[in-house]
Amino acid sequence: MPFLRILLLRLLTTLVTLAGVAVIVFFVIRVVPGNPIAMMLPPGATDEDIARLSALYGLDKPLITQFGIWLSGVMQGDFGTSITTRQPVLGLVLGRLPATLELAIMALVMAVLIGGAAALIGTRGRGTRTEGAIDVVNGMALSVPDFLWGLVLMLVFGVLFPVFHISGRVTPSLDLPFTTNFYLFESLIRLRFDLWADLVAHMFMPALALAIPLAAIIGQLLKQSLKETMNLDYVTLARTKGYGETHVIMHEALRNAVLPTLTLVGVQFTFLIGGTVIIERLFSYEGLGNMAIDAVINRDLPLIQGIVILFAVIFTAVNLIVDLLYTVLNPRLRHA
Amino acid sequence: MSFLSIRNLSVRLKNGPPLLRRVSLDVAAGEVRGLVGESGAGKSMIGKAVLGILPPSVQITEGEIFLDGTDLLRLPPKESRRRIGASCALIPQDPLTALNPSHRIGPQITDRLVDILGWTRANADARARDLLAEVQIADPDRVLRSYPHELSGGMRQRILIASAFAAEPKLIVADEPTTALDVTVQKQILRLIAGMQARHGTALLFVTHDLGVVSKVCQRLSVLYSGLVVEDSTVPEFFASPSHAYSAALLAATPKYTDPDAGLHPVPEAVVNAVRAEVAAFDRGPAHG
Amino acid sequence: MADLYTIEDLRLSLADMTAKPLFGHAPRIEILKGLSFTIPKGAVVGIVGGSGSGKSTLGRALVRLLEPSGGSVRFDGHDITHLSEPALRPLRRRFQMIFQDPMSSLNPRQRVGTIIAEPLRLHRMDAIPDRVARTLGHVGLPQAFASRYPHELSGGQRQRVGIARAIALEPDFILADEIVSGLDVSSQAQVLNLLERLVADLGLTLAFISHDLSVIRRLCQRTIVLHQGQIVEDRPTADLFADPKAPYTRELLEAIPLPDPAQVWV
Amino acid sequence: MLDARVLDGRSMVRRRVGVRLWLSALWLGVLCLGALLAPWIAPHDPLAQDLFLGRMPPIWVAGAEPGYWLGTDSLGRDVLSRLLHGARVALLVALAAGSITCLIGATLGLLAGFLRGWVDLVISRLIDIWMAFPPILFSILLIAVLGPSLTSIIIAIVVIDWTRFARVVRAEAMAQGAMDYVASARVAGRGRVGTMLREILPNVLPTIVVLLTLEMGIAVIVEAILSFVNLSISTDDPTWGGMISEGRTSIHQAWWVLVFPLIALFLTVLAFSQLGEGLKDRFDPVLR
Amino acid sequence: MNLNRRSLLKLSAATMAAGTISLPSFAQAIDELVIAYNVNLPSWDPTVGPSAVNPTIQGLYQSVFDQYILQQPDLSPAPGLLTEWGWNDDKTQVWMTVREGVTWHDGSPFTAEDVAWNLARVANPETGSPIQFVWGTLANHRVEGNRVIADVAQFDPTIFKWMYFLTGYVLPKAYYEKVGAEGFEAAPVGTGPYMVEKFERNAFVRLKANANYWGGKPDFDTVTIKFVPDAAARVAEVESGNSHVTLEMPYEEYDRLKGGPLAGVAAPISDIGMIFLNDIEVMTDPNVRMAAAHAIDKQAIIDRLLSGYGVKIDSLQTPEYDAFDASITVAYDEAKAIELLAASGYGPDNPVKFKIQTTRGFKPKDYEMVQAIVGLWRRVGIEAEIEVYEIAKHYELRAADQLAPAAFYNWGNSVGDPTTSTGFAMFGPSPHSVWDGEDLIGMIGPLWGEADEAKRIEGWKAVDKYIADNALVIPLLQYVQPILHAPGVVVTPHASGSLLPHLMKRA
Repeated sequence: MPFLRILLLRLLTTLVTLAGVAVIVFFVIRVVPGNPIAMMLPPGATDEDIARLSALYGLDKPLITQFGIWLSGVMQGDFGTSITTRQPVLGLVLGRLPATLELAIMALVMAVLIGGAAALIGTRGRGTRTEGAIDVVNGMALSVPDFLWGLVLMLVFGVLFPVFHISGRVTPSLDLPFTTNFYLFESLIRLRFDLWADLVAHMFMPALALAIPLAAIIGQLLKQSLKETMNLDYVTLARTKGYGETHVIMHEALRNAVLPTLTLVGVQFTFLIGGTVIIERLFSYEGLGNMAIDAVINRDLPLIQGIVILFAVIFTAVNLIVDLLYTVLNPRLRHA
Repeated sequence: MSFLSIRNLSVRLKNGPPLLRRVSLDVAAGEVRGLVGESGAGKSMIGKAVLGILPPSVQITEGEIFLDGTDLLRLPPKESRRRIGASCALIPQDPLTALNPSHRIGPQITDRLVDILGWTRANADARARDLLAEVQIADPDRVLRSYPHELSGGMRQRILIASAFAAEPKLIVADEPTTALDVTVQKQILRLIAGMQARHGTALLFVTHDLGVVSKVCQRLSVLYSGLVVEDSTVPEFFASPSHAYSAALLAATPKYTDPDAGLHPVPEAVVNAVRAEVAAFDRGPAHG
Repeated sequence: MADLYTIEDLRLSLADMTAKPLFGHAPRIEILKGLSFTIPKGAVVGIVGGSGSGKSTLGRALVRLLEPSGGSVRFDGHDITHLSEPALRPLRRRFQMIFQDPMSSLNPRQRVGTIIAEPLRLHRMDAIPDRVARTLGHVGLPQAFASRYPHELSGGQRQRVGIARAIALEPDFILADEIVSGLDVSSQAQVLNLLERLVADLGLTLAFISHDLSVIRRLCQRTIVLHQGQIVEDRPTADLFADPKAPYTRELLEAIPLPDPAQVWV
Repeated sequence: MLDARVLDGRSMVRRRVGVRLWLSALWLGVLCLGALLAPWIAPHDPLAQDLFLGRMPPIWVAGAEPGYWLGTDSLGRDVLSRLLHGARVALLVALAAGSITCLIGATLGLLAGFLRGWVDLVISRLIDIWMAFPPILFSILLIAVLGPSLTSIIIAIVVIDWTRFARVVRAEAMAQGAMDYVASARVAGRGRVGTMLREILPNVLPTIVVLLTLEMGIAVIVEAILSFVNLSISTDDPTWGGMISEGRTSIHQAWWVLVFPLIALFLTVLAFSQLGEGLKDRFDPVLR
Repeated sequence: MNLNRRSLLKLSAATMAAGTISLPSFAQAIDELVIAYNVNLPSWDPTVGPSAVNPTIQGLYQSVFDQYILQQPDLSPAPGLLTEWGWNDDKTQVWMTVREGVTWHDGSPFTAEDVAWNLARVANPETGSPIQFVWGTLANHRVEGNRVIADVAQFDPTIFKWMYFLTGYVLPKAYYEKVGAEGFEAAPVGTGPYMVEKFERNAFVRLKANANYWGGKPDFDTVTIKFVPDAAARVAEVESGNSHVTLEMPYEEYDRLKGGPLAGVAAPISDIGMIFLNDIEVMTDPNVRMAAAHAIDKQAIIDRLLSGYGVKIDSLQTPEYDAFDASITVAYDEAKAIELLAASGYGPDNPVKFKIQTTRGFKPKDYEMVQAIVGLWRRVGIEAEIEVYEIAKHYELRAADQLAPAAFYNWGNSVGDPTTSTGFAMFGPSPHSVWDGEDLIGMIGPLWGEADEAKRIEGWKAVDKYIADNALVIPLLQYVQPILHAPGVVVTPHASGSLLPHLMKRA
């Protein structure tokens, strides 16, 4: 029963991890200078006003008491109320989550397609100029941070050749028949390809900016791992059977070479999700990252806590999924 | 003409030293030829060159490889690959790494039949079952559905043998097929290979460093030193009286449990020096042209 | 002759992590199932068996790279079965080991000279450069090799370095674990000859693990045959080869391919 | 005796000393030199502004002002001088953040990978917790806590990125720990700490070096990202990230303010990663 | 080398035609006005929480809600939901007449009851109203017909100005009590020119014209306001034709685009840039303060750095404000600055040193401006070290009176009253002031409750004069707000800085 065992074990450690994150986040952001009350004081407010508002938001209690209150709330699924938006934090962050997830998944798909293609072409032409060229492009893609790619893309595809939308997630004038916030998926399920195209046109640039560095990593790693696999006996054996190079790469090597790449892609994917913070801001995309920056600027403590914890949940979930995927793809673990 | 005929085959590392020095040898249909030598002698290179699976760092500099009368090296790559796939097969050294861990056993035996030779899946499956029975695997159906890691080393080597014989090849290259196995298993596997080879009338190019093994399965053998063929004789001739000093010394160094003193005679330095000189002379002069 | 090693009911089991339940301990797989034997001072004992017989595990238990889970291992009167690593350290000089794979057992980032000298330094021995030079001479390697890295040597040469490292400490006992199985016949013979000479010259006690009965026959006075974690035969080598008692020993003997076409299998 | 060199063909293959290794080392060398000598070789004071010399194009473009090789920014400051002084910050961040991150991460990774047991358990859990933080958001928060400054950037990078080292070094130490040379050190009577430092560490070192060069590149990028959200160093000392972020607003009027630091940043990050790759290539054959 | 957009546009025309994605273009008539706005809207309640006092989003609130009193684009008040208002003669009561015939967006009638309820609500400390200290000066609100009467608990001459300032909005009593705070956030209802049709947090708000608006139906039936916090993205939005109107972009970009395919307006707004001086360290020396003030060439900074978009000011009043006095000037005089410093023993060889704090990117060119000022100071012998802080930290430091000796900040005052500019900024006891000089406290103190309006204004002018003469603060400039828009729209800028869609008309 290794599958179930791994799942349970991972869920258990995940809980420990999240608890650690909760503690650290709570105390780190309490020492952030600039308190939310000072932010909402208009000219003319008095010290009494400060005290009054602090008490109203529960910020006057000792830190440890505040933590206790917050934690017991979290246990009951109540992450507190955002100071700036005056909405329950949980609802707010869950409302933005689908947008960020869709963006991240879109970016991941792009990265896998681009990186995978680069790896395959590079492996096919290993030792030749083709591989060298792919190495150079990979190196360059990795040396530019995603937000600079965002700027470049915005200039090229937003202004010079305005083919994609620069900001937002969907054209506001469209009537959306959706019941969930997963627009991209729901538009596919409802066969509304017009909406899907509009969503993709909005998502394309931020997703690509996020995808380029990851694509380079996937390309690099998968190529390396493919090249190693191509030297293994079972690949050699397949060649003697009369198969061409492409078939050998795709059919024999790829699946086994993907495994080591997978774990790293898992970690990198969490970095990519983390990267949405800046990219969403740049492209005014309505996700968690955009909200996170506002929350930090406004010192909306409960909201920051909620967002960081949600990110942590996503990250650990991604790692969990990667682990399970690894188990599924690796017959050795599946049946042992 | 022999089914496989190698003429003056020279192979070298790119920007490096020669690995094979104008090797010529023949394998007649149904014949078993052993290729013997110490590590680095180039014995595996010959098998790889025949099957067209030389590593990219290695290049063929001269020579011909005739398979059933056609020079493989003159054919377009696709065509030579097709011919090799249709008439040759490989039994690799390490059964643990020679099966693709992510595919089930069944397709790994039948893929060539279906994809290259155009068999129907049903026919190929039936053939796979027969083959597994022939290599003495009980419960072939279960094994066909298994993944490699679920089977023992000996079992996997049997599967590889079955897979090699699947398309009734004319020539099989066995590259140290028992080196990774326990002696008791080795005996069974050697018996199996020899038995099947005899039954199917397949020619066999048997690469090994173990003269004991050669004496069990081969009819002819070539001894290599540093890419040079120093001896080419029939098995009985060789074990009775080796023609080259180096191969004689090699035979003397091979341990023999029946003789308490055997096995501790390293190849004498004089012999090594002589055979080295021979290689050096070969590299220098065009005498062999 | 006094016994250097006394092994009684030696048991060793490892946790099977693949079958570990979520909570609680993993089940244990018993690898050595109660072995008892002695190794007299000055003896050369062969330990033979197929893969999975537990011969390497036994070897590692003898030099306490593994801690036995039952029974006792006494070395020259000291009970070393459960001795802690610091307590073991002074004794370590006296029993050494040569490993199967000379590539992975030599630190790739140390020069040969360092590899041989390090253990000497650890045990605060004097005249280290002299000893290194002498040891290199013992194993028949040129002095210049002291400044080479392992990856610059051939397999046989590496194994000589492994031997040199073991004998440099002037131990009482050496465990040789499959030390020739990766070598060509020619190097094999050289290394075996060397080992035989050293045993005689230095008065070593040697346990020689191998799967190759031909080698055992030449080298060892006594042979222990292991099969599935148990001793199936423990007799003087000559007797064992002349008249194998256990069916497994017989099977093993018959499976060895002799370089002789007269022995027919097929 | 048989010569190893003949038998082992691999050692005969001449390794191509990577062109990219030399190129990247060359660029980094030039950069280090430029950074070190910046106070002497920079043609102008990087802070000196002349509002009447704002947005002068580079020297080869019409309308350029002599003496301002790469033009001036909107405050009339010399782009080249700012680039050189910015290199000091970039390299300082790269070196300091890279080496501290490396030291902390590699030490923890080594301890966890070699000692195993509860040490591994604690460190691994710590890594898990740390990896669960969104890195950019966390660094923004950290800088908000510490206040924007050079030290804060370095601390933020260290706090966030030590896991990168810890994870890889831990895995590598585990792999090396299973090698026989470690067992042979034990047989020779070496203690745990000695084995870790003398046997394992030298063999993990190449991996650490590669990671270190990568980390240095990352550190340069992180400074740029933090500049983008206006959280880089708080003085008016020039940084590449700051120049990029300033230049961005006037891309149509003075592209040179954006483009030159962008190129410098790009080349440096590329050079660091290529240096790592090149070093790995150089180190690899020893391990095989 | 300017990137030539138009030639490239032609090239890409084919790409666009082939593409399935159609983007709006300038040529089309505008059915639906799209505005790229610079900040996100966090909350729909304009009376409580931090959003209520955030000046940058008041324009959004004013589209949906009405204030008690309407403020015209030139900042002057006009009848809004209140048609008349005033004090009784002894100033113990205020009275307000409520406009009749107004309906809420949900169709229910707007009444005096609503006004009374709102005033009472924001005066109640429990609601979390940040302006409670103002609204709390009225008590005992009651309705008499279509008039609302309240008792004056403490006289505040600016109380009616707050009725078109922060939190001076009227919310529907019945609806709010029915749906509660959360329900109101989800579906806000006001009396304003536009109704909220759809709100996507951090993304956009879609507004529909209120056909029954008492001030007349707005020109555009539908207005979409996208939240685009990044300036470059905002520029790209209008440049590519995705949006029709945007604001707050770099002045260079404004200049580049306004003469081309886009039109633009840039008008001064009621927001100033200034340097707070804290009476600590060297700033207690009047010579240092005055030298610092005289050494700044404000006009050069405006011309060179802000492309001329800015109005030089020497007091905390802009020309639109009630207490503006053109006679108060602080000249740029480098020689005088050097002289003043020399009097205190400082000079280029022995510079006076202090720290100046600034935000970076919070206001247009804030950081660059401070860099330029520091550069100018360096010439006279002032060595100022720049420290960048975040706006949140500025508030905290200011409230705790811990700002550096000099701190750059901006100050908005859209009612134009001197209390909300000079008053709160410079009155020692206020948590917003870091200048604690007793003489100034003595001057300002009596003005808070001064009932005679003319006397009150004169009093403030005297305060400004005193401040300028002693350099207690360094006012720099009045900001000019750049707005870019498609030629099909006419945008009327509002001096408060609010971008109001109902003031936009078809061209």
